[in-house]
Amino acid sequence: MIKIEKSEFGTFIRDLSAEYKLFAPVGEGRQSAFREVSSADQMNTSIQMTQNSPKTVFLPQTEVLFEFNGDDIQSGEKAAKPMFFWGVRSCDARGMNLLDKVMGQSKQRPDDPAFQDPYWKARFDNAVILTLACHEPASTCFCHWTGGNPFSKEAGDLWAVETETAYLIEPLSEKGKDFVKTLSGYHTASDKDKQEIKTLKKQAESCLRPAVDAKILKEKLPKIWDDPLWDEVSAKCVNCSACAFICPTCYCFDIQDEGKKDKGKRFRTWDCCMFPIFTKEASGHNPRSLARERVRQRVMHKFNYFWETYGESLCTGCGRCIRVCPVNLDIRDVAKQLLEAASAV
Amino acid sequence: MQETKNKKDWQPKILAILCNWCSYAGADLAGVSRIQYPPNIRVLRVPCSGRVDPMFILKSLQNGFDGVLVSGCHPGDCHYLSGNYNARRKFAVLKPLLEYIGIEPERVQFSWVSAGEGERFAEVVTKVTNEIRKVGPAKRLVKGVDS
Amino acid sequence: MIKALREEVRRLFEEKKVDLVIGWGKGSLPMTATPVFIHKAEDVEQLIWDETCSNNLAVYLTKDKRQLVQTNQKIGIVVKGCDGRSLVLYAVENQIKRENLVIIGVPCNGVIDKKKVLKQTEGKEVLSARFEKERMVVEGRGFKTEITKSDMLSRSCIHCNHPNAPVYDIFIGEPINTDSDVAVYPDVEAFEKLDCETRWKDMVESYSQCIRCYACRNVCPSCYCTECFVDQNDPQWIGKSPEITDTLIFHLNRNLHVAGRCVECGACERACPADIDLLRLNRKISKEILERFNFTAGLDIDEKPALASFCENEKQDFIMG
Amino acid sequence: MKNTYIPIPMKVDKIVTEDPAKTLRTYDLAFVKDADLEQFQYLPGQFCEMSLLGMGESPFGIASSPTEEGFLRFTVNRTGLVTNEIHNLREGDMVGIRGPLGNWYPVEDFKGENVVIVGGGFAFTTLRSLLVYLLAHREDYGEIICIYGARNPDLFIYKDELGTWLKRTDMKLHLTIDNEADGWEHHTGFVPAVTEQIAPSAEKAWVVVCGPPVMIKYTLPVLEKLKFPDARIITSLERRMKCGIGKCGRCNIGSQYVCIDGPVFSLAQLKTIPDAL
Repeated sequence: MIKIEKSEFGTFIRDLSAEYKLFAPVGEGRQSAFREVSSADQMNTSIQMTQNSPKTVFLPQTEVLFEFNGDDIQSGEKAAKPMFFWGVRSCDARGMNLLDKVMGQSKQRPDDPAFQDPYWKARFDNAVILTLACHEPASTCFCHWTGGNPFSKEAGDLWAVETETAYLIEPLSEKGKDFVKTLSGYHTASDKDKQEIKTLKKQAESCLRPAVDAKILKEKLPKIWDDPLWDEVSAKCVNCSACAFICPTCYCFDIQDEGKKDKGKRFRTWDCCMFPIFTKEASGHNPRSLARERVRQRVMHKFNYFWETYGESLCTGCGRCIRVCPVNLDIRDVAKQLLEAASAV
Repeated sequence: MQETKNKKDWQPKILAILCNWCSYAGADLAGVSRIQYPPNIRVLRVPCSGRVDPMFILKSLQNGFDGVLVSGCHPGDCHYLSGNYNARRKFAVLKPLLEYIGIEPERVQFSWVSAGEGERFAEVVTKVTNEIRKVGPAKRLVKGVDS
Repeated sequence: MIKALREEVRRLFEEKKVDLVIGWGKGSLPMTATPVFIHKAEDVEQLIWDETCSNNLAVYLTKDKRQLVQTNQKIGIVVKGCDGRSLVLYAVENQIKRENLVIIGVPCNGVIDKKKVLKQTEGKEVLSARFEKERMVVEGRGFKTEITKSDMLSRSCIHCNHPNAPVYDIFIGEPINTDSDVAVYPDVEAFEKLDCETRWKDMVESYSQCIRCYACRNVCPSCYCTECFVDQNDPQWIGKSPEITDTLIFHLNRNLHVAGRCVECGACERACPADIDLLRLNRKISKEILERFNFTAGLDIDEKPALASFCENEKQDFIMG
Repeated sequence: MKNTYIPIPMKVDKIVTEDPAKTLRTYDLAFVKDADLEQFQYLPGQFCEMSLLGMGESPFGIASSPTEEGFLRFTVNRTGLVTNEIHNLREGDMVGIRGPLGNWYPVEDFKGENVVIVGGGFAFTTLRSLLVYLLAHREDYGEIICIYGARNPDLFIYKDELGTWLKRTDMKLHLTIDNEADGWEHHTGFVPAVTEQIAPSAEKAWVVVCGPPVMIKYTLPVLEKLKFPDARIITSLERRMKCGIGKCGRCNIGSQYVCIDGPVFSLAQLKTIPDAL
């Protein structure tokens, strides 16, 4: 485990930004996000969690798939400089792994590259993600519901803990190991440091509130698929997509054309199952025309459907949706309600 | 969408949305009476100025027109009695709003021109064209142009 | 106050005057209220009323929730001044049956905008908040501070001069007296004074934050079209890219669609996850409409919205001479 | 690496208008590049995204059979933005094609067994593909029965082929229309009723159903009555789609994506998916 004194942090970051496109938390409150930085003083190192998840970099809100000019078609793929993400929380790091299962790989056609998303891969496969342990989980955090932990090492290429005086870094993946090899002139962590990590972890976990086991919820959800409870649950939802767009794992997108027949572009843009038009067919028929059906779709997709296919929850418990929901529809309360109803069945 | 124009050989492209019963006839009269006016307008004929959704104006600016002129019947002359009154209220809100967000006021203009006012139509078009020429090519709200 | 509210609502249920009451309840987070739907007298204890009750509940009578109104059940709804104005708008536009509504007015001294509190705490999370008249004591990990109400008041409330619902069946407590009910727009005037260039730069800067989640539209009580122009795709009016022109045209057109109908409740601005001060365009339009047509939305049940009516000889200085 | 979002160019070779109202047109598309022709390997039941650059994309089932080499056939019903534009195409125009996408009818499992095909309206496209495929490998399969219904005689697609199939002795084609019409000498009545009356045997048989949702809804019980096991009742779903490769999430039903897990599902599968039917 490598130790980077805070006094060395400035140089460390400067060297990093020379090698990589360096992304780190920038800004405050509702406009904070992962943006490109070149020096430590541009970063917001005190922020607990950015409003916008790293998704905005890996799966941008819009992205040109290709531009066409007559018969000539130019792909929007760009050979990107390797990226380094500093300060990703474990919930977000897990989120990016989940997105990779959908975008970068294909459960249904594992061996056919045609079913991998080239734009996503160009970025994700080319990025080193440093997961920074989360000292003070917010009151909205519930990563532990979905098998996460503020100090989790399950996702990311590197794992770091901020102590009083330093950052302690250890590799998690092959990528991470290679990166650590490139670091020289830094001390290694002492046993005292490792002790400090243990205490910090305890403190962090003490911030967490009683959990609901998402696994049990997953098992039981199908029982109440037709339950009138969904009317109650969806009653106050106004069907905007604030929750989906700031969610680190909502990946649904729309594909749009712009321009004229002979010259223009085809691009994709975030879309959301909360909008009626999302499933509306040309015939006018809409399989999910009711608000309750759309709310159910989102909840089921997060806590059951995705799990069926990939063996884990699509929600990583970052709690962003709870922060931004304009009507305070708290997904944790929803989960509790549903679980209660399902258990009664 | 639109290619970057260099200032000197640039000619403003202006959309003239004309009501079928007055201003379009006015333009027609200007034509048959051989009255000269700048060739910068492209005419869009609508049944009534009341038909003009502010969206038409926003979209024309977005899609590369340097200016928009909407012209209808004089108050009281509307073929549908009140279309231009309703239009007037919409424009009364739209014009200051566009100015507020920083769109040059010259770009979006309104006028009343009757079927008999060929001369006036030519004057209006000349005035609008000159004013838009002064403010130069549209950059704000234009698709694909970095404002 | 809250006690009186609960008692009134309990009475309404007991006297079978309502099947449902829409009000505010305690939210899951500090400084947060949440809409509650009360179906029986026992549940009235859920109801609260304080400066966190910022949602405009009128929105639950239209859009996807329209069936609530269509089922002809008697609905009680708790309203602040602005929410009450939305109901007037609905009545004018035949969206509700007045006789099916029991409007419960509450006196409103302004609601808070959590985003402003967050600014005061420099982004630090608030774990508990306690109101003391004009101040709020907020506590979080490693800090405790006092915020005066004026520093966290929702922008819609700063210049509000309609604190009481214009139309109501029951009023809880005493309606608030306002020294003047003539709206003032110092914020708009200040922005007008800036030069064209600066105004545009400012617009681009703030609106480029938009993530197109349409929360502003969906929480807006005046935005209730069954199919929004944004969702029309044949023809498609709005480009779906967040390119600034598409974003601006979406917002401009939305503002124009609620011109003369916006009650300036500020729901859009408080809902915005990107922290865009959306109200300033609405307020600009309201100012124009007040000055030109001497009209304010949602005050008079017998008055048509400004853009749905006209006078033959009114000022037309903006038309070329 | 292959970028599946980029369509391959194809040329409109032949256009056939299927009905007098001109709402149904069939397009034969020719490959422009030999490489694309090589790569494009498909089976009956799969679909493609047809692109008109600047306009958008729509998914269409492939109506041609892999046994008919060198071209792809699609039948397009004029409904929305893109399909309208497709109907304006002329022979010689270019379109973009992405595919083949989705799964296919289990023709391997059909081998040596009887196949019953039940279709309605213009959803007959992939069924035509299947039928042509089966006939091309006639010796591999047992009895082939096809029941095809339309509202009126005009609305059948591939009318010429229907004529030749009626004459064939190695298969049985039953046509039906909703109501009596002059000079109509085939069945009358809705597909479910006619199916019940023809009562194809479920013995060593598979049934493939494709048509408007309401037809499928009422045909399934009939097939169950005829003792077809759920696992041998095959149908094809439709949902709004964009990417076609299981990413964009639009066609998600339950844990399945219609575009990549489907569009072909057995009734047994569908019964495990919440809002499939």
